Amino acid sequence: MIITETSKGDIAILAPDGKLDHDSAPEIRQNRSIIDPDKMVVIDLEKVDFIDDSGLGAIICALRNKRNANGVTVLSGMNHRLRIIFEITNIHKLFNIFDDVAPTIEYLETRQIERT
Amino acid sequence: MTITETSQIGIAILSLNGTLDALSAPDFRNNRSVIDPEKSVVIDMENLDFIDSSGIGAIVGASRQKRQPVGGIILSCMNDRVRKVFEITNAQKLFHIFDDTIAAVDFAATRQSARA
Amino acid sequence: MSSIITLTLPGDILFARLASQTASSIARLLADDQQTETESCVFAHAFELAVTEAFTNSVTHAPENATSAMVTVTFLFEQPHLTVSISDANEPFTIETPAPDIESFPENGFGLLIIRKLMDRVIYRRDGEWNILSMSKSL
Amino acid sequence: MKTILAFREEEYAWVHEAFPCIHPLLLPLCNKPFIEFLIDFAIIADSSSLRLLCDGGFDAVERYCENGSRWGIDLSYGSIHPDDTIHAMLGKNRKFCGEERIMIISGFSFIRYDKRLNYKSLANTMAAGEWATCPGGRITLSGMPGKTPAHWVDAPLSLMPLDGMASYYRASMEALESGADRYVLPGYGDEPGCAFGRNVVISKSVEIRKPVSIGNNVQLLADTVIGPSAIIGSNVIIDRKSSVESSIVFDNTYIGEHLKINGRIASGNRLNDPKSGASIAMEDPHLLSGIKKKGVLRSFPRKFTHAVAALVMIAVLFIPFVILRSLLKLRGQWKSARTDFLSEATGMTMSLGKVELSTASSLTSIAAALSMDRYGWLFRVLTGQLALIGSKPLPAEKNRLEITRSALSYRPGVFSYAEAEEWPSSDGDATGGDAAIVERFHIAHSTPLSDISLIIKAFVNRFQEKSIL
Amino acid sequence: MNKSITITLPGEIKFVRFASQTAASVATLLISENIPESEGTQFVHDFELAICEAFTNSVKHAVKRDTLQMLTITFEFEPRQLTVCLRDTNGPFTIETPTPEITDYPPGGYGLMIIRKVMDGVTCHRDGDSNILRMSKSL
Repeated sequence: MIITETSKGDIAILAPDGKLDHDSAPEIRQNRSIIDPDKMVVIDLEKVDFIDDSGLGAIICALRNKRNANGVTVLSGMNHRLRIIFEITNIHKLFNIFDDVAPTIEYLETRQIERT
Repeated sequence: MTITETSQIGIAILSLNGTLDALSAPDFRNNRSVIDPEKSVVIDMENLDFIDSSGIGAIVGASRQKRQPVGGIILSCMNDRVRKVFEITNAQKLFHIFDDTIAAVDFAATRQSARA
Repeated sequence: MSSIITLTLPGDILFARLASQTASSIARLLADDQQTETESCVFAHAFELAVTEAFTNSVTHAPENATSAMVTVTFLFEQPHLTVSISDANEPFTIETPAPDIESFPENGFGLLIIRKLMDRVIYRRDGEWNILSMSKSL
Repeated sequence: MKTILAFREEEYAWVHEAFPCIHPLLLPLCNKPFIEFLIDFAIIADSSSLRLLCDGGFDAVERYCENGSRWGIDLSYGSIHPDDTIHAMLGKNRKFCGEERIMIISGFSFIRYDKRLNYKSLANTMAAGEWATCPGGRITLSGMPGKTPAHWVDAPLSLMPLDGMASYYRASMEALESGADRYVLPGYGDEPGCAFGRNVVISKSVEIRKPVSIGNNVQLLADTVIGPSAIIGSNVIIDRKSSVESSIVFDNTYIGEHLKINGRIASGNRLNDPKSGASIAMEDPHLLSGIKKKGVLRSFPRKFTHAVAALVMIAVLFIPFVILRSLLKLRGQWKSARTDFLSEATGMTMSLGKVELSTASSLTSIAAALSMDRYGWLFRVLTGQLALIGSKPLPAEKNRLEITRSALSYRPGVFSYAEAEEWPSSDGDATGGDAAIVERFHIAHSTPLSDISLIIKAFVNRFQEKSIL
Repeated sequence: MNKSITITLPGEIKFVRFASQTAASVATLLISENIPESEGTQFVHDFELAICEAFTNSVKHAVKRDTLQMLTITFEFEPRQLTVCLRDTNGPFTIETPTPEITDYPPGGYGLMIIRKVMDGVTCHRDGDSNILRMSKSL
């Protein structure tokens, strides 16, 4: 699995491509922007075609690393398959989920202005 | 495996897509143009990514039913992987092999008119 | 017409992908003719994920020095049900574990929850010193 | 511009009898496979993509050339019929040719070119048609020529057919004598006319007379005379007082003592006379020499010294063996399986405990460094089934049984001469591979005393090699 | 790590693709980074082709019986070598079949020739009433 990382302002956008399972989960957990408690992160799941228990764990650990709720990790571009898994496990309640990266960035930018 | 059939200047062109093995060989053998001993057929193998001895057997068997054995079946756009299996079995000696389907059709047409 | 396919693998996470790929291709192969493309995709994905979770659980819960412990994955197809059972020699376990409480940001434990939701029937039984987790779904 | 290289199997059928285990297109000319000369010429004549056409299979050629990335060109393969005309070939490769000018080199022949001359402008501007021909070979240009250059520069070009041993010999000598200034030849040499490969060991009192080309892993022993006009392949040993002059020695060949090779082609165990085409096969598949009869291997003094040395090793290594073995057994890292090996008596096998030290850990590397995995075999030296140092024991497989019948000097040992020599250990078995050459040489030459020093060297080499793990 | 994987499946031509693809994904497990890419893909392609031929032969030569024949494929891992064995319950056969002349192209004759070409070592022996075809290749 390859993660392409871009950034917009100081918001980091991670786009994993492939399967997010036991082998690839560590790549998410050890990613700098995921570990940094103050970094605003968007995880674009558009190109993820498979996620399992350890993949979900890696994403939740991203949220756990953030100092407080507004170090928000936001998910976008989820395909139908992933959406079912998130709903089954109720994880969708923890995240702001958008269907595309652009609206996610706008949402974060508005949050940033509020916070400062 | 899926077979899409087109025809140009009276020559049938079968494009094979997928794998040609013992499982998919019957679809090829029962194709109308393959069975018709008068019909010259060009087999476009550009999208054929796997062949085994049953696949080669099917093509060789088909060419043997043609009235004009060597010219009856002409092969085009063979990739390296398929070519190697032909070479292992020496079956490439039985066919005219082109790297361009149009060239193969032109060759078949000239052979056909020469014979008619 | 019923067919049985068994796959015996070393209990090593390296083979998780192989187990789940096998499950997905068997599901797609057996279901092929009776379903539309999307239905057979969903059917195959359900088995791919269920087997990944079950296999990963077997591996992670294996005792430390059991380097050569094997895990067996058996597929039984009796029209229209496909049943996959994973058996390993670990300690007994139960599948009635409560769904992880989401507020505590759990980082694992979703496996059995996902299996129970994706599969129509999930049965756990103990046979001698073997755990057998059978999961089935119909077309 | 693009190039097509077209061959027909019957053009090089003679190579199969003369040099059985080499693909004709990979026949070494001087110190390079034949096909590379054609590829070099195509590149010099400004081609960046090449297509190889043949009516037979490519397998070994394709494994060697792959996609041409080694020469920075794009190389592809195709098949033709023996009776295809140039026009038919172009038709079958229309996608490859496109609208470009195409140079077609057909036939199994040697191209005489000079890399310093400008074939590029000539190739692009000459009118379509034949550029050079010889019986059985042709270079043709097709497609529209480019604009003619201001001044016309001529670059002589000719073809020589390779239709038998004699023409092959002449072509190789021509490539050697004109050397690196005309052709693109590998190997480095301090002076023109001398090309050496890697790991070439030249003993004192060896005389080298230019022009000479020597491959990799070659040993020239005392008082040998090499050249003039000598082409030596790789993995070759030329034994004492032998001379090789205007001759070609193929890879994996061992030239024995006191042999005069003049105007010959030596490969494996065959000595060919290119002029008359006669060929003599030596008795042992690898030896071009009069090897002493096998009796010497079993002579009492040799067996006695080996037994004594084995006893010493058993005593010295006993304590570490007992400790290490029990420790490793506890941790499941000491697995011993009875495996059948070829015994010295031809066609017979013996079963030895082959020890596998599985996972790499500090303990297993110490055990391997002290050759603990071969401790059990030391007792077989006492019973005479194994030598303390000899050939690497060969696992017994069906096709291996004939080998021992033909190879006179297979003497399985706890350590192998190749390990003593630190020879690159390709796990080649007794028939091929360079380790076999070293084993043959030492079995032919070593005395009981030299065996002792080689045993120590083998043990030390294994110690260094394993302990850095 | 010498480990092994076993698959038992019905000897039906319907499973030939599944068997070949499983062989390919098992072979891929051996490809580590330090193996050149072209050699790696060739290694995987060779196993896919070898198992496809072996499986097809076993199905084709099956004695027409009412009960379906079960085939067992076992993969044995060594650091740089993979060995695959196919066990079937057909009549005995030898792998030394003469290479058929291309002109009289018999349908089955080429399978073993291809296997011998793409694999390093091929042996076949009888074990009770079944054949074990053993093919291995190293990297």
